Amino acid sequence: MEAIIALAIGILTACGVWLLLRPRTFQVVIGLSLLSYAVNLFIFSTGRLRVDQPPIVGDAAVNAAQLADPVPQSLVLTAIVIGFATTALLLVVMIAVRGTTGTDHVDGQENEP
Amino acid sequence: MSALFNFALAFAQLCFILAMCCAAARMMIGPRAQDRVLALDTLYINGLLTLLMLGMRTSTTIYFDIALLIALFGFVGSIALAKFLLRGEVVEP
Amino acid sequence: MLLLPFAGSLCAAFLPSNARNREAWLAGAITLACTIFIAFQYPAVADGGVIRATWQWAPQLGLSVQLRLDGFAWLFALLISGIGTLVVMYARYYMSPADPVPRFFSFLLAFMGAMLGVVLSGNLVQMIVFWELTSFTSFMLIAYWYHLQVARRGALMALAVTAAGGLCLLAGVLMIGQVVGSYQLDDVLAAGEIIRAHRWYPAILVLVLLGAFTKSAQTPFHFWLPHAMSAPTPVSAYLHSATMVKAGVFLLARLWPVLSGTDLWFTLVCGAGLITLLLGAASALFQRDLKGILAYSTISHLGLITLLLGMNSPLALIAAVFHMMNHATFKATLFMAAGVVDHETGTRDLWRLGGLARVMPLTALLATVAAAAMAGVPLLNGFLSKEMFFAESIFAGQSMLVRVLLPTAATVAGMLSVAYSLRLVRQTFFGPLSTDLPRAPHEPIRWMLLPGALLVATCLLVGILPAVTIGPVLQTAAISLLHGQLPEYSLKLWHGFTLPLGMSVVALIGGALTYAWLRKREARTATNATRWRLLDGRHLFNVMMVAMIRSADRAVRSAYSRRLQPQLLVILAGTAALAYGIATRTPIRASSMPLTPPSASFALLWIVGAVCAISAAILAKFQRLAALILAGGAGLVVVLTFAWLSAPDLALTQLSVEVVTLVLLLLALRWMPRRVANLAYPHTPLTIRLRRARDLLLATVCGAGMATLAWLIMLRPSSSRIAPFFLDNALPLGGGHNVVNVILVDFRGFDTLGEITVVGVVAITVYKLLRRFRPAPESMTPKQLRSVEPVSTNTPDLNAVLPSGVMRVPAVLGRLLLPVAAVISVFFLLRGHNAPGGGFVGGLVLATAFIVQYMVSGTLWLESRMRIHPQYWISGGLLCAGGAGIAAWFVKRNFLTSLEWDAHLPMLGSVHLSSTLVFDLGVYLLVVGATTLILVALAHQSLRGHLQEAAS
Amino acid sequence: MKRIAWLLMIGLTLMWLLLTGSASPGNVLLGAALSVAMTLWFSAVRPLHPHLRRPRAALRLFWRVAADVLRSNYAVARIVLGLTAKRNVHAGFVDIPLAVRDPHALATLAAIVTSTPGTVWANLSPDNRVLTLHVLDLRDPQHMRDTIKHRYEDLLREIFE
Amino acid sequence: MSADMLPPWLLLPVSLLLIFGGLLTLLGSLGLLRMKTFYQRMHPPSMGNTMGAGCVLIASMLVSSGLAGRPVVHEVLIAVFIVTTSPITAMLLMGAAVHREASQREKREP
Amino acid sequence: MNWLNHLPVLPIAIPLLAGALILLFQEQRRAIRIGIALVSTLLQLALAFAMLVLTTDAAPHFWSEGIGTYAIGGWPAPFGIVLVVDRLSALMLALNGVLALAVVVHSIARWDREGVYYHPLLQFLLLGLNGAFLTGDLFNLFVFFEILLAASYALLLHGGGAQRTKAALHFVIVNLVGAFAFLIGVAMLYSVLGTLNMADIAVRWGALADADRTVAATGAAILGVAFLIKAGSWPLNFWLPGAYAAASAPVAAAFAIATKVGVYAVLRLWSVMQTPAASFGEGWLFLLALATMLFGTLGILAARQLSRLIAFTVVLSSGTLLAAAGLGTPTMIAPALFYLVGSVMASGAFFMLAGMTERMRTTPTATSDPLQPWPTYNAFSVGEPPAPDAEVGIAIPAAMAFLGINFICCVLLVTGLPPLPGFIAKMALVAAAIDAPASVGVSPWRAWTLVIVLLLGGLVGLIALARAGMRLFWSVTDRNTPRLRVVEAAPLAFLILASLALSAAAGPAMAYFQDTAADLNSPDAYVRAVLGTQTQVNP
Repeated sequence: MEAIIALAIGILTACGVWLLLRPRTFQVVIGLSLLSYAVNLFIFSTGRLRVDQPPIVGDAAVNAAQLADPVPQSLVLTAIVIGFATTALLLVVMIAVRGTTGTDHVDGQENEP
Repeated sequence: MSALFNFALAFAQLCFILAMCCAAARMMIGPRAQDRVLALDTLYINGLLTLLMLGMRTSTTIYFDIALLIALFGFVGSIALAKFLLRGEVVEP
Repeated sequence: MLLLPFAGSLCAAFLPSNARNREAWLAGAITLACTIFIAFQYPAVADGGVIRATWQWAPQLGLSVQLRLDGFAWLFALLISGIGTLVVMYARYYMSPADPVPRFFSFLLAFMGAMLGVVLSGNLVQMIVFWELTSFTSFMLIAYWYHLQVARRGALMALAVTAAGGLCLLAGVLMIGQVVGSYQLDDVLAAGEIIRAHRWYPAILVLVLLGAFTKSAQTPFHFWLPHAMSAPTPVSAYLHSATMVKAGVFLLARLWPVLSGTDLWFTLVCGAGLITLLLGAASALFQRDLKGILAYSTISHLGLITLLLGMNSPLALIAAVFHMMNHATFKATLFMAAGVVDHETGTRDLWRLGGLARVMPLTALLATVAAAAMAGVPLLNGFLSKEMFFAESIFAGQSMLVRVLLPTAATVAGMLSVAYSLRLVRQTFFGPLSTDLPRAPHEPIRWMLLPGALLVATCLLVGILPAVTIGPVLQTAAISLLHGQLPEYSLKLWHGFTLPLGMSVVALIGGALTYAWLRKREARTATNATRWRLLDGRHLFNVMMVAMIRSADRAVRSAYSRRLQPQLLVILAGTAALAYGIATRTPIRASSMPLTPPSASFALLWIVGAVCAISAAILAKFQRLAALILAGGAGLVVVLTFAWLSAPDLALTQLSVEVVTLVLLLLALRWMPRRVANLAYPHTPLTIRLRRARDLLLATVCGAGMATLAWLIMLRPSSSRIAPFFLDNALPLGGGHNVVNVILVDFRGFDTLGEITVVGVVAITVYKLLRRFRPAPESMTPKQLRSVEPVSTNTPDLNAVLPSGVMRVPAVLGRLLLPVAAVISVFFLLRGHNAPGGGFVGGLVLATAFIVQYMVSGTLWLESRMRIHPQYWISGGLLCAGGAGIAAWFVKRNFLTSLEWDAHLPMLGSVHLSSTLVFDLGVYLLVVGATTLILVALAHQSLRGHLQEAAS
Repeated sequence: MKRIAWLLMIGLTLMWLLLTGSASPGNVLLGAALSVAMTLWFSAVRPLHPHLRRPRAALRLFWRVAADVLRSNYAVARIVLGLTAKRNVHAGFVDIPLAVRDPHALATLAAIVTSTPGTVWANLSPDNRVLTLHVLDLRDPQHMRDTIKHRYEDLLREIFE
Repeated sequence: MSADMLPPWLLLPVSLLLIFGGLLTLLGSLGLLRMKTFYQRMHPPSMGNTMGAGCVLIASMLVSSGLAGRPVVHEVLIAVFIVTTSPITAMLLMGAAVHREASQREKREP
Repeated sequence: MNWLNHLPVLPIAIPLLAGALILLFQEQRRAIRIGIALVSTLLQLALAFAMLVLTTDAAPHFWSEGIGTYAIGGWPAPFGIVLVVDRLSALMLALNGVLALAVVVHSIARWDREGVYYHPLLQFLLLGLNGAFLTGDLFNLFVFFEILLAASYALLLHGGGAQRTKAALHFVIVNLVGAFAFLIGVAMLYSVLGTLNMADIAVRWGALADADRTVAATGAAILGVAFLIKAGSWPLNFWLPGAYAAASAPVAAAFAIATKVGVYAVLRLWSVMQTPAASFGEGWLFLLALATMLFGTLGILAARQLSRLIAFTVVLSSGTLLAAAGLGTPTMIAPALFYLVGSVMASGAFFMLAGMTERMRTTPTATSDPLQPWPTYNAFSVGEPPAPDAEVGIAIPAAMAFLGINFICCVLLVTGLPPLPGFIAKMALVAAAIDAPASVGVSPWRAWTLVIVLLLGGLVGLIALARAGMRLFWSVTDRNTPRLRVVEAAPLAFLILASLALSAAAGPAMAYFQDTAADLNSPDAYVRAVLGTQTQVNP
């Protein structure tokens, strides 16, 4: 499991970074969302992996050591929400730039070779 | 008997995941946008079923809610895409 | 007393600009007051006494404001304020009514105040404060006529040079402070040996000298002074006779006991002084401009003073001080006279002037006398100091070379000064009366001459009876400088036939001859002048300026890019490199920890994920929609992963976010330009391929790095310290089974509060931005709408119960969804505390239902029947959540403490209410509002497009 | 004066009970209150309500559809597995004239058609008279028309109109 | 308690349902992958949507009822939702497909 | 109830509620909106100064050792989120308050009518800043960073126009990447330290095994990158000049402190990690800082447009602060703080001034054209803000003189010439740097380079600004004296006077800063105050 998750994080990061370095705004947006997946998984992974032990305590006292670490989960939740918000903002700025400058290049003008 | 049950769980899960693989493949090769949309829809349904598998394995009902949400909103993305293909914009005046 | 001028300058600044008299009276009164005040301090300082007044400023930094008035300072203060008074009086008549006088007088006063501050400050740092102030105010004064480009240039030059010097001085002084341990002048003066012995001494000396030389225009920093001549004449008269340029030599004299007495000092100071002396004198000889001559003569005289200071002998010091005063008096007079000439004739060109003595005899008289003093004619003060100078130059040097060099140089300088004084007077006032003058010259009104007259009177007095007039004063100054041990010296007109006398005689005659010889080749002086001009640094300075700016520009352009990609590249690469560098410093041993058994299905799942991600990355350029769909697939895989690894809340949230984001991206995609496969480059050029390779490399590196980090982290046992607390106390203390949710709304509810604030802010930002959005024309109506199928580009009728066309049947089902989704969202909201869910998910569910309505039945139709006021939802949500936090105050609990009420209702059993529920309700409301606001604001854009089309 | 959508309210309350999985009076009350509130709130955007004439007919329809779903699943599975290699499968569109008008009836029909593999709702003419289906394995169009008309449409009209 | 200690008479049908549903769904997606034209591809996934999902839901219902000791039928909701929402997707997709085929055709021979 | 107990949370609660309240009112009801904004800002200022007093051991029985803590939700320190007010926080809060008041008042003149939702967004910006300064929890710091970022995106876009939009795009993207770096760093720290509370981090940092320490150090370094991006350190600051130059005057003024949040975070982290070598000190921070200073200096020299020039001065000041921190000597911190206060007020005032001088051009800068109202107004019932009218309000006399004098003051402040605090700060910095090799044993060449760059920066800045000033005021080309209203002129004067007061009160101020530096240098008191407080866990 750990290896799979690590690989997954790696792949997502790589794709995200690659897209982040592209010149088109839309590519950058997609890249950022991929990157945010990667980062969320990364944070999540710092709580170590647990299968089938969601941090939901029953009325009976549970052995806390068995349940998954809830802290990274709450952090990831916040991160997801904030990521969502900023992605929305970025999108809108993107189309605003596109509207005002007429191009979808990240610099607002085509400065390709 | 429980062995059979566990096998059935694992088997079904594998099936669903394989189905997801097919859908993903279709999604990748296309060739046209509507194929991809259809594949995404299928992917969602298969994901739903996978979740139900998880739920049965852990015999908790918490995954039910996620499945419910997929059932309720998995299609929203699809229809948004479809409408985009159809009309060129998602929300018309 | 020090504050007086500043206060004056302030109130002068705000007087109306036409009130010349009031200004003048104000300024005159202030300066006069200062003069008299200072004058009356004399008894206190007469015999080496020192007046001190200290206020603590920042003792930790060794900063304290101390006014320290000893003899030398007194002398200078008197000079400054006295000549200040005269200059003010003079300026009153010099300035033309057109000029905005307030600025002039206010800065003049400010400058005077700063100057006084310099001479009076008993703390070196404080002295620097005033020092820089003089630079700044003089800048404003020189650039007074800022419409002249010359004035601006000169001012900037002066400012640059002197400020640079000031900074050097600052560094030097701070070093002194480090060495001595205090900035107090007294302590520093006491610590001369320490400093001279310290290994920093050369550095200190050089820095201080740089400061002084720049200020008092020593070669090679002299070039700013002549260009400062574009200032109004009173300013030049003030700055270049008594004050500004004297500040440097004042400093040298001040620190003379501390720094002098070494060979280094001798070489540097004497060298600079000597060169300046000769150079200034020589180039003064070839000036055409009246003020030019004066400027260069000032330079040369300053060089003379510096030279005197450089000879490590007390007598020289005294001579220097003496000459400072003399120079001040006669140079001020000369400037004023020049000003008068300029004022009356309208030109300062020596070749056009001439014979003015007939029309303005008084001016001529004054100027002549002053010039004579400058030339060192007997019976005038210049003579005395020059005699002393000659005498010193003989006795100063140790080495043979110096013994010969100095006197000859002195004599030559004397000759030259005589020559240019002659030239000045002769060509201005005598000879045939020039005819082609811009204005008909005539004697100015008396008041304009009075200051000059007074000064000339002083010259004569001092020159004739030095012992009675200047003697005691000089003595006081010398005492305060030398701490009592006074070398015997005599101020007498006649010392008998001594070598100095001979030298002066030689100088006088030689000077006359030089001038006569020069007259013959007057014609060719122009060429000579050009030769001299090479030494004038203005050209140099400008070149330097331009070069500096150019290079800065180039450097910035190379070290900086306005484009985004390089920035991101730098950031990512830098981060990666940094992490690598630190992570590999000590090898991280993989600790053995029982790993979770891998599962085939999970691996397959992530194969799906990888496929989606990679193909999204590939397709994102030309097939946006495909990339979008694939990213959605990857998102779904992430959702499943969360669910699989027992994080149901994450799965829920990620899922709902997925859906909303997808719709968002689609809404935005409609405004992006269509991209077709790149036509510009049939085959991608090498540069681009290289860039792609580079990016690919970086991407791989980052991915590998992240993977390794995650792997390493997951290999070591969890060391969480706070997790057990949460797991144990969620139910007993937090009152919820779902630990994550309890953390979110209770343990770390503050994070959630902030997070929803972010969402709200973003939402109103989106709205704010889209209000001003203007879409690109070609994407106004998508091509599908222009194509075959008849669709409602015109506004649909709002009374139809169902939309027509394709959306007819979907509308039926879609609308059924809204109430259902609403109930479900409330369900998620309410049960969140005990099972996955919560306000955020609930809110997203409702918002999604709303957007579905927009999709199936169109904007206008929907909004004609139902109004959502998202910004009220947002604000209400914030207030609700914040209120839930504040409510705790009223029961004396901390912010966001959760409160519970158990109410027993008849036949309903107990109802459990908690403030965390209210908090979550706030989250819910805000999320609904924010998401709807974002989506709908985007959706409205197309509506806007239609409206604009309809308008056009 | 628009009628109150009792059906919807009841349905929502039922859903609530299913979700929460408890039938305590408080819960029932809460669910009912929610359903009423939501129904009223959104009544403006749902101008028309279905009204079931014959619930029993609906039940009959349900069983019928279930059976068809089973059958068509089997058929499609064969096709996918290529067991029908001997006979070449040709998919195609088929137009079906419709008599039913009620939108909800149409919606139900759409659900039925979609949920039976092998037939997809392709298009409905603007005047809802002609329904176009896409059929995976189109042996004879007429048979398909009859199926739709007699197996479903009659029942639907019975139920909704 | 966990699911595999339910009585065998419950586990057997559950297992069978699971296997059957899994196979059906897989078939459906395979069909999605193998079919030639888009219109043909539209059909197979609905197998997963209907029978596959149905079987799994019934199974899950049985299991959770067995666990709870009383009939738990909330999985019905999922079924209802699927049935309600899938037509919308299908219709719009078909519409889009038809429309785009048409536009592409007219682009090909104007 | 005893409001004093809740003192630390008020600077966060007040702007939150104020912002939310303002949202409730229509755009047309400016009076109420402005009123709420002003009241909230004044309250924040007052609170900040109250804390400033309290942190000087004024009430030891109340805040022991002058450090106040506040457990949010009543959860004890390592578990819940704790707000901590120590000297540094209080100082930053007060600075923020002063600047904020000036900005709010200044923008009443015209800027708040350039677009909707100006005041609430400003309040949210303040919320983010205050929170970032107050919180004692690493992840909570991230949240507040995001708040202030989100608000600053909005404010940067305020006024519209292609320039701003383009700048905003870069701003957003770069800061998103920064946010990711932040998250990764926090996660790594948590993975080995198992805690998020800064004091707890300080405690557990020492007790780390080597391998864990390496992971943590890496995390800290990545975190540092995030902070440096915010602080505008070269080469991570390409976005900064564009964004700051494009922003409207009051917004840019408000941004003047936003970069210092990064510096604050660096200082805080450096303090709690307590092993500079592990996280920051190992040279690269100092070198980066030097590079930043040089970059800023060159930029000042090369800039052609005043606002851009000022943006580069912001870069310069950030570089100076980082260099002071990066030299790794406690003696540099106090002067650095002094410099921070001075430079923030200076650049704030300067941006406002630039905004006002913009209007001296005969062709005023095109802000934004009114659009025809479109349905979203009535759909969301958001009123169209009244068009900005340039001529209302009382104009101040002698506008040019006023502008000129203030320009001079700003120049003196920025370039560190006497008598304004810039000089004192610079002098103190240079003195400390000269002293450093002897006393703390920093390698001399570092200290001396710092000295040289410091002085050079001042000189170059002076020359460049003098040229700019000439071009601005003395170019006799067509130029119309702008009508300045009191509301927009007063804040400028207020800031200038405040800085004058600072330099007049250099003694006590410096004493306070030295205490602050001492606190930072030994976080024991901090840790004790945070982890020692056993606030009752509510049953």
